Amino acid sequence: MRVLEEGRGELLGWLDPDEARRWMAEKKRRLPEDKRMSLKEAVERFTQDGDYFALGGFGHIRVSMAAIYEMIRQGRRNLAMAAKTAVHDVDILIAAGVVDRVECAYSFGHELRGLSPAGRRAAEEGGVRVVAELSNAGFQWRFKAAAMGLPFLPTRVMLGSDTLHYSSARVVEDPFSGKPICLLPACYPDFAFIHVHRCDRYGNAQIDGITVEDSDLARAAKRLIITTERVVEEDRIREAPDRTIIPFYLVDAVCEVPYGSHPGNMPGLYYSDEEHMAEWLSLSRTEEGVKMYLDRYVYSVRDFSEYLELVGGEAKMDHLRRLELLEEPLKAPWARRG
Amino acid sequence: MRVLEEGRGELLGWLDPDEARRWMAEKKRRLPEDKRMSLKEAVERFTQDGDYFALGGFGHIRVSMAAIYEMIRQGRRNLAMAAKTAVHDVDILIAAGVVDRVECAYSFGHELRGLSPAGRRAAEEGGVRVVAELSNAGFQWRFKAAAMGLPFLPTRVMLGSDTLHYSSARVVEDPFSGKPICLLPACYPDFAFIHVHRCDRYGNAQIDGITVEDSDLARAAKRLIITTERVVEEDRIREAPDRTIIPFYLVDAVCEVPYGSHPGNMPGLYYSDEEHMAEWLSLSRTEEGVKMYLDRYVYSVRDFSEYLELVGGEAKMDHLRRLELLEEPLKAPWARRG
Amino acid sequence: MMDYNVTELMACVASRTLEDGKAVLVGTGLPIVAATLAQKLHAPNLLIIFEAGGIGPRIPTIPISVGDSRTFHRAVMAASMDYVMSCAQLGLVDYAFLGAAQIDPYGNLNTTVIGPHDRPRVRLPGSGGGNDAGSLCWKTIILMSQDRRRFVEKLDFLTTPGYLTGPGARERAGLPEGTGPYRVITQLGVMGFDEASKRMKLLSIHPGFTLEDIRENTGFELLIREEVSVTEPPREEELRLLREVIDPAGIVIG
Amino acid sequence: MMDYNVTELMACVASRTLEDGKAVLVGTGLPIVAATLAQKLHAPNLLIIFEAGGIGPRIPTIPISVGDSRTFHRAVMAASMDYVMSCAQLGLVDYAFLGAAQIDPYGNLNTTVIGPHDRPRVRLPGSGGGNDAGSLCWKTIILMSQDRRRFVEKLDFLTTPGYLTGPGARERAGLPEGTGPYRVITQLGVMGFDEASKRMKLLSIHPGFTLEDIRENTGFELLIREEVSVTEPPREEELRLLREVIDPAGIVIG
Repeated sequence: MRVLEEGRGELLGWLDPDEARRWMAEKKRRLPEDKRMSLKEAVERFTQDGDYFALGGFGHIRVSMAAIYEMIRQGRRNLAMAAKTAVHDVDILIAAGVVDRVECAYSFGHELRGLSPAGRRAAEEGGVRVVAELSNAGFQWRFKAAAMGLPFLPTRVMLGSDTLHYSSARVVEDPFSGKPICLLPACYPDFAFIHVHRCDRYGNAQIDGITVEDSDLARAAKRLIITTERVVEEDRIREAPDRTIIPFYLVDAVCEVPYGSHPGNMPGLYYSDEEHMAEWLSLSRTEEGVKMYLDRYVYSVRDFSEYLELVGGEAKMDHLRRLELLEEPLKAPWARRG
Repeated sequence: MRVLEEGRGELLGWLDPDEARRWMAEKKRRLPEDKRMSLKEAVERFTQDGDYFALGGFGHIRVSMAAIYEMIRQGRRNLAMAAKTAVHDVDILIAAGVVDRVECAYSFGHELRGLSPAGRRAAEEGGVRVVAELSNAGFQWRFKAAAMGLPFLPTRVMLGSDTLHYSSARVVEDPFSGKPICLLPACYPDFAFIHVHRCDRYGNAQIDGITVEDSDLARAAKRLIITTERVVEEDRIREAPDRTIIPFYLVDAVCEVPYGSHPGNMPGLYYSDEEHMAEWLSLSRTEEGVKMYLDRYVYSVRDFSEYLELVGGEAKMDHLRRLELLEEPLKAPWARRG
Repeated sequence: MMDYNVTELMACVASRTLEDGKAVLVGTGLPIVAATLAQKLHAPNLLIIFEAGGIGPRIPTIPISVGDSRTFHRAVMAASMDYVMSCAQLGLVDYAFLGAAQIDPYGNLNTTVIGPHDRPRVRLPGSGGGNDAGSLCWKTIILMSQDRRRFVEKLDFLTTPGYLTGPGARERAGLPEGTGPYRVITQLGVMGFDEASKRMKLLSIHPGFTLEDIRENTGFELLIREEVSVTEPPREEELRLLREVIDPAGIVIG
Repeated sequence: MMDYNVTELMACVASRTLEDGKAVLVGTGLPIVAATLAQKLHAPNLLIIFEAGGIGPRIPTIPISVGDSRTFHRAVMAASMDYVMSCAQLGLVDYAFLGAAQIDPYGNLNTTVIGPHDRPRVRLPGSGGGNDAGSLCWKTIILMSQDRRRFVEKLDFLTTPGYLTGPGARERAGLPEGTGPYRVITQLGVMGFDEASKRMKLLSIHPGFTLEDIRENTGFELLIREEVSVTEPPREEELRLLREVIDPAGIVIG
């Protein structure tokens, strides 16, 4: 298969499909076991310095922020991140010195809120290296290739661009159409956290609303930790099996973390906390501010429930719930009018 | 891209991805329109002699049998069928002279009920030609390649087999692992019928339970006719958009056909009608029997609702509903004990 | 000695082959009966998977089709064929059951045609999910009748790969490493495959049959394990479950 | 003359570019404001799609993220990124909005770095869904600020393909036929692309600006349509909808 072009980006997370099969056969247990544990334990057991990892959700939506704070608290180092649509997550992880390499589809930005001072400062000063570029669909399909047990998936994106030159993709001639086509190598992150609406003790997990790329990421991840708003009885899952997005045999740990996506949005349950986000965006303009934020919200608390108290507790969560249900209008501190 | 091996099967349904894009852009309207029509009209407008087609569902489950009877009634000829897990559908279509070519993953059998006399007789006597072999996953992924707008999808099935030699797939060397890999060409059937639990007048469709390959087939089909147990209000769909499997812009026609999967199973609503199936299996042992069956159940009725009366009407449908809900034990006339 | 029929014996032998905590891809008929029996005895946590999308159902009655509503009744997941086949391709499915009209010494299977492909003497259903299961699952268990027309030196059509032409051939073809046929269970005995040559090898003979019966009904040279055992016949509890609980209507076991 | 700001003008111009009954892939911010405005005026059946999975929502308030719950509120489908991107790859998405830090005469875009990639002077977010939208959707509409540092002869980094090096270059690279940049809307005017050369071409100048303003703020030679028109300013109804209905908090339009 003649290669017309080969990206120079670092090939992170790729496994020969036979190696991947061996991992899945040996490490993913088809035996249903009670996998409930504290997030502290899950981070200790399933994340290692130097790992390449990914997070479920999208941007500020349904991202396991609780896991991120816990990784910072435990002082993980030299992680490489699959920065698909990475926003507050990658920003705070870079700022805290946890992540020093990214494969980048989208980072260093906060969508409507503007650029991320901390992440961008690190990228420009060498604190974090972008070891490969990619696009959002590129990540999606790298995960899908892995989820399907394939070495690659073809795609018509990336072609003709520097995004391709700096990626790990390759261009070949499609033997059916004769046209150039981009092959995206499979991506098996060492670990992934996916935050869900509900799952049972074995890890059978359901997500409401868009699933983004989590069906594929769940199969691609070598180690998968589910954080969940609620652990429910197995029968609740079995009543609506067509709502299950992740079956138990992919899951290594189940951590019940209500509001675990805060300060992000959890569809149907709570909207993003723009006050908190604004605080970070303001503080992170300086290294001192970063330190102040981390001391206040990460190092000075033992776990996520203490953090929730700090950011406003039940009253704040009620407010975010009303915002989500459109019972209150959104006021964004960073917006131009009120 | 050096081809190590090339199947000799006929390449049915393949389109260059740019041709496929042009079709989708021009023929699939993003404008929501009321697409309700009779099944008679849908078959007249969207199926043509000589077409290559596929059916949603699986085996005897959630297959649009009503569409099949209507195609027979309208005397369609020389159709080629994507016989994925084709059972009663392909059997009766061959027997009626509608289908004369199949791309075959599974045909000529009735699963637990044994082989299909009519289809098998035709295959052995030349009444139907198998123009390509394939596997079930092979069909699934041919449809998925099309659904993704790709020329092919790679897979690790079919390798080393005569199934490959007689298919339209090709084997190349994977540029990442260096191992041989099978490329399945995209499959865009000229038309497809998919039977669903509910959809709105525009075609936004929801399916309960397993979706088999219908999410992909819906995007792959050049013309898509939805038959549905019920047409519901648009708001009913929009209340649970994460249940939508097929969005309106893929759909060419919406036909409300209650019990449209009879004599097959519609999950949650009615079980398969084994009495009727046994009647067909018995009659179809001879050409006279085939003619008798078709006269009785297809040609002598105007539409599917008349057929439903013939096969037992409300009383029969109630019985099948109770079977489905496990309120009655199944008695299969073809089973050894009673 | 208990009174039992050959289907019941095959169901019991197949059932005992399955381990607890593993995943098995099953078709309708004998496989689902065997897998359900295993769940009720030594393998309560056997994960049953159907190719059309049902994963881990609580099967209320025997499904007639691999996709009917019983195959995802109170399942952990009602997915799609893509999902299930992808999981198999990813190495997550331990066992699969297959049937066949012909088998050769390397466990290659024919379910497509008897006679030439273009004008078959007998047209069979084709691969179905057979090629997929035989390509992707770790260990395939073949359930079929044994006679000289079925156990042949050369297949009329190689639908589903066994060990192809012998050691290393699967891997050279690009098939997943470490996979292949594991057991062949017939009305006469149980066969496995020799590790070195990948040829079929007799492991045990069912009660009442002899080595001669096996040889007479095999159209190629079968390797014989030094100590061929006698298959353990169905136990009372197995037969009770089969007849009273799993298949009371005799849909499969007759 | 109405009083309006440049964001409002750009929203109105972008909105008018969209046709009814077409599908548009939108990002947050100006694109969603423009698309919503179009829905409320001339394009009630514009199908709005978000890359994270939301298809055809009834947007209750402006989403802050391309994936937040507003992007699939009472949608026709809450799908996945794979689903949406596959639909785009299949040719089902007519328009996409993109932003950029740099653009060149062929409409190629940079959203990755200013300066060298390994030690950037300014590190930008990267492709996000930009490369995907610019590769797969039929017509891309670029919304950005115009000045000599942004409208450049040569990009620091080609994140998202426009017409690459000119006629036929996209197709030679393997990109879908017939796709490419369609409009560039800035604070100064509206540009399109010359059919023969695929180079950027001035179509209209916003009220209050001159050809000289455009030239001074463009770092390459811009083709000029023979009759450059003046952009129609925002109409009263457009401004009312923007300010009172679509973005009352001024999250996007200020």
